[in-house]
Amino acid sequence: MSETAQLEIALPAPVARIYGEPMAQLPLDLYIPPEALEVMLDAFEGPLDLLLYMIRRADIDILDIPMAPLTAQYLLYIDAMRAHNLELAADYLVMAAMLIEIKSRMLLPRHKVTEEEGAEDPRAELVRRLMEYEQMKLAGQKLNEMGQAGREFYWVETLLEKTATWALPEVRTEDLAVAWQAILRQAQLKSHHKIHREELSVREHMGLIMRHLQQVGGFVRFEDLFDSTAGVPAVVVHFLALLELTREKLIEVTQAEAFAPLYIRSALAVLEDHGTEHGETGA
Amino acid sequence: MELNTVKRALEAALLTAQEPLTLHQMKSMFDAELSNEVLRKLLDELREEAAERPVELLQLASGWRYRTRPEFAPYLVRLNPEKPVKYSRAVLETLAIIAYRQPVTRGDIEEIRGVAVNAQVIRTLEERGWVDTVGHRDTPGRPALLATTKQFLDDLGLRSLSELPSLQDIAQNLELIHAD
Amino acid sequence: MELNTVKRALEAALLTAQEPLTLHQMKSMFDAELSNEVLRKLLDELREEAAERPVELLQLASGWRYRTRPEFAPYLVRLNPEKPVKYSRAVLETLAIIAYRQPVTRGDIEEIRGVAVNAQVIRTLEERGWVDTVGHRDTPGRPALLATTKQFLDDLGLRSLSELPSLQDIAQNLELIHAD
Repeated sequence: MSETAQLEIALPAPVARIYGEPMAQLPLDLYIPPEALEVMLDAFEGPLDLLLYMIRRADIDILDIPMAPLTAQYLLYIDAMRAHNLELAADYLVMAAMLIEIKSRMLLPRHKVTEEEGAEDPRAELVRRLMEYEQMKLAGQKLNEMGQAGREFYWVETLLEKTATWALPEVRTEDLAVAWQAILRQAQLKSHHKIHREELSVREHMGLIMRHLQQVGGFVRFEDLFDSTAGVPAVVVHFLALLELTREKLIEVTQAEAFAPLYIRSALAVLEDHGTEHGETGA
Repeated sequence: MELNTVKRALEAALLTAQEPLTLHQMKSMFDAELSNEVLRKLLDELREEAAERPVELLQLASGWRYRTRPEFAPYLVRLNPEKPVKYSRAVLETLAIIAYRQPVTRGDIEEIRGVAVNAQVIRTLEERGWVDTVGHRDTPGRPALLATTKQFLDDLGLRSLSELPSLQDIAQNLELIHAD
Repeated sequence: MELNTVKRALEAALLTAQEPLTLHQMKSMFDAELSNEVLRKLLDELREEAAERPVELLQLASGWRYRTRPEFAPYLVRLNPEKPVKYSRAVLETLAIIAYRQPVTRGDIEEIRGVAVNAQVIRTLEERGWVDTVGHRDTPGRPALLATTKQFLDDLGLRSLSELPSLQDIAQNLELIHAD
C-alpha cells in the first residue's frame, strides 16, 4: 500500500490548509460536530490515544500507516479544537510537529535498503509508541476487569473476643516513674512526697502485715508477724512498718499486762467488734 | 431465588461484616422480601452448620456475628500482630500511687491525684491481679486499703518494692527538668 | 496434639486474621514443630472443605486468606455504605504501566502515555496501598522509581506479578479484535 495512493483517495484536492498542510475535505468517518469537540477532548487520554482512535476507526494497518492523511486528519482536529478555544495540552501540539516531521521524511527520496534494514522507516518510532501505549491501555482495562478486594470480593474477618489474657498492656517501672512525675507536676506535691528508698520498703511491709492480718482474720501474736529467717534488716523494716501502721491507726496492738504477749489485729476487726457490741452488723 | 443461595449470601455477609448485622440489614441484601421467620430459620441452620467449625454464630445485643470459639484463643494470641494496648494515664498514676504509698484508700488516691478515681480504674488493676484489698481503714465508711500484690512484682520483674525507681530520684529529675 | 485440632486452629486463625497469614506465622501458633508438608496438606484440606461455602481460601502474595466468592458480591455491596471505587482511565493506564514495566519513573509513564501525568493519579494509587517508591533513578533530579506492592497483588487475589494477564495475550486479543 503506497503513501501516494492513500493520499489520492483521501484527499483529491485541497480544500483548506491547516498548519500549511493541504486539506481536501472533512473526513466523513471521523467528523465530529463542533459541540462534541469538548466532550471528545475529554474522552481521549492524550495525542497517542487520539491517534489510535483514528487509526483503529479507519481500519488502518498500524504497521503501514499512511502518514499524509493521518497527519491531515489529526491537524484538522487540533485546529478545530483550537478554533473553539478549547484548552489544548501542549502534548497534542508536540505530536502534531512529530507527525509533520515523519511525513516530510517519508517524502524524501529513500535510499535503497535491504529488508533487514527496514527499521529505517521514519514511522518506526511512532508505531512502537502507539503499540506500546495501546498495550498498556488494554492492560489497564484488563486489570480493571479482574476481581478486586472490596468490589468483587471481601476479606473474611470474624470477631475474635479478646480474653483477659489477650494482649495485656505492658507496664515497666519507668512507666510508674513517669506517672509519678506527672502526679508531682500537676499536684505540686513535690515537697510532700519526697520519700526515701527505705520508706518504700516500710510501705511494702505495711502491706504484707495488713495482708497477713486479713488472712488470719483476728489476733496475731506479735512474734508470729516476724520471719526470723529474713535477716536483721528485714526484721527491722518489718518492725518499722508495724509502728507506722499503729501511727496511721490501721492496726491495734494490745497487751493484757506487762510482759504478756503482744497481740495485733487490724483496726477494722476492732471496728467490727464494736459494731457487734452495738448490735450492728459488720462488713 | 433459591433459599440455599440466600443462606450462603447471609453466611458470606456475616463472615465479612465488621460489625454485628441486624435482621434489618440482612433483609436489605435481597430484592425479594424475606420474612423474619425464614431469616431466623436460615440463621439457625447456619448456627448448626458451624458446630464442627472453629467459629460460632452468635446473636449479640446489636445483631448477629461469627466469633472464634474461645478454646482457639491460645493459638491466636501468638499471632497477635497488633501492639498491646496501653493503660490510660489514670490507671498508671493510680498504680504508681498504690505502689509507692501503699496501703492507700481510694480517697488517698483522689487526694493525691486531685481528681475523682473511676471505680473501673481500680477494677482494671484488681483484674490484672496487681492490686488487692489488704484491709480497711478505721474511718467512716471503712474504706478499703489497697496494696500491690506479689504478682505485680513478678510481672514487673522486681524482687521487692524497694527496686522501684526511687521517689527521690524522680523528684530530683523533675527539679532538673524545671530548672532548665 | 491432634492434627484435626491443628487444622481447626489454622481455620480459626485464617478466619479472623486482618492480613494474609504466612506459613511462618501459622507455624508460630503451635509449640510442636509443623513441617511445611503437613501445613500445606492441612491448608489444602481447608481449601477443599470450603468448596460448598461462600468463601474460598486463597494463596496470595503475602500469605493465605479467606475471601468471599465473587458471585456473592452483589449482596454484600448493599451492606457497604461506601460504593466501590471506580478508577479513571488515567489511573488504570498508569497502574498498568507500573505493574508491567516496573520499576518506572513518572517520566517513563509520561513517555508511554504521551501526556503529562497528574500527581493526583499516582497519589490515588499510593493511597490505595498499591504503588510505592522503591528507589530513585540515578539521573538528574533523581526521580522516584515506582513499583507495585504486595497489597496490590493481594487485592487482586494474585500470588505474583507473573499471574497478571500476559501482555502477549493482550496483544493477541488486540489482533483478533481488529481482524473482525
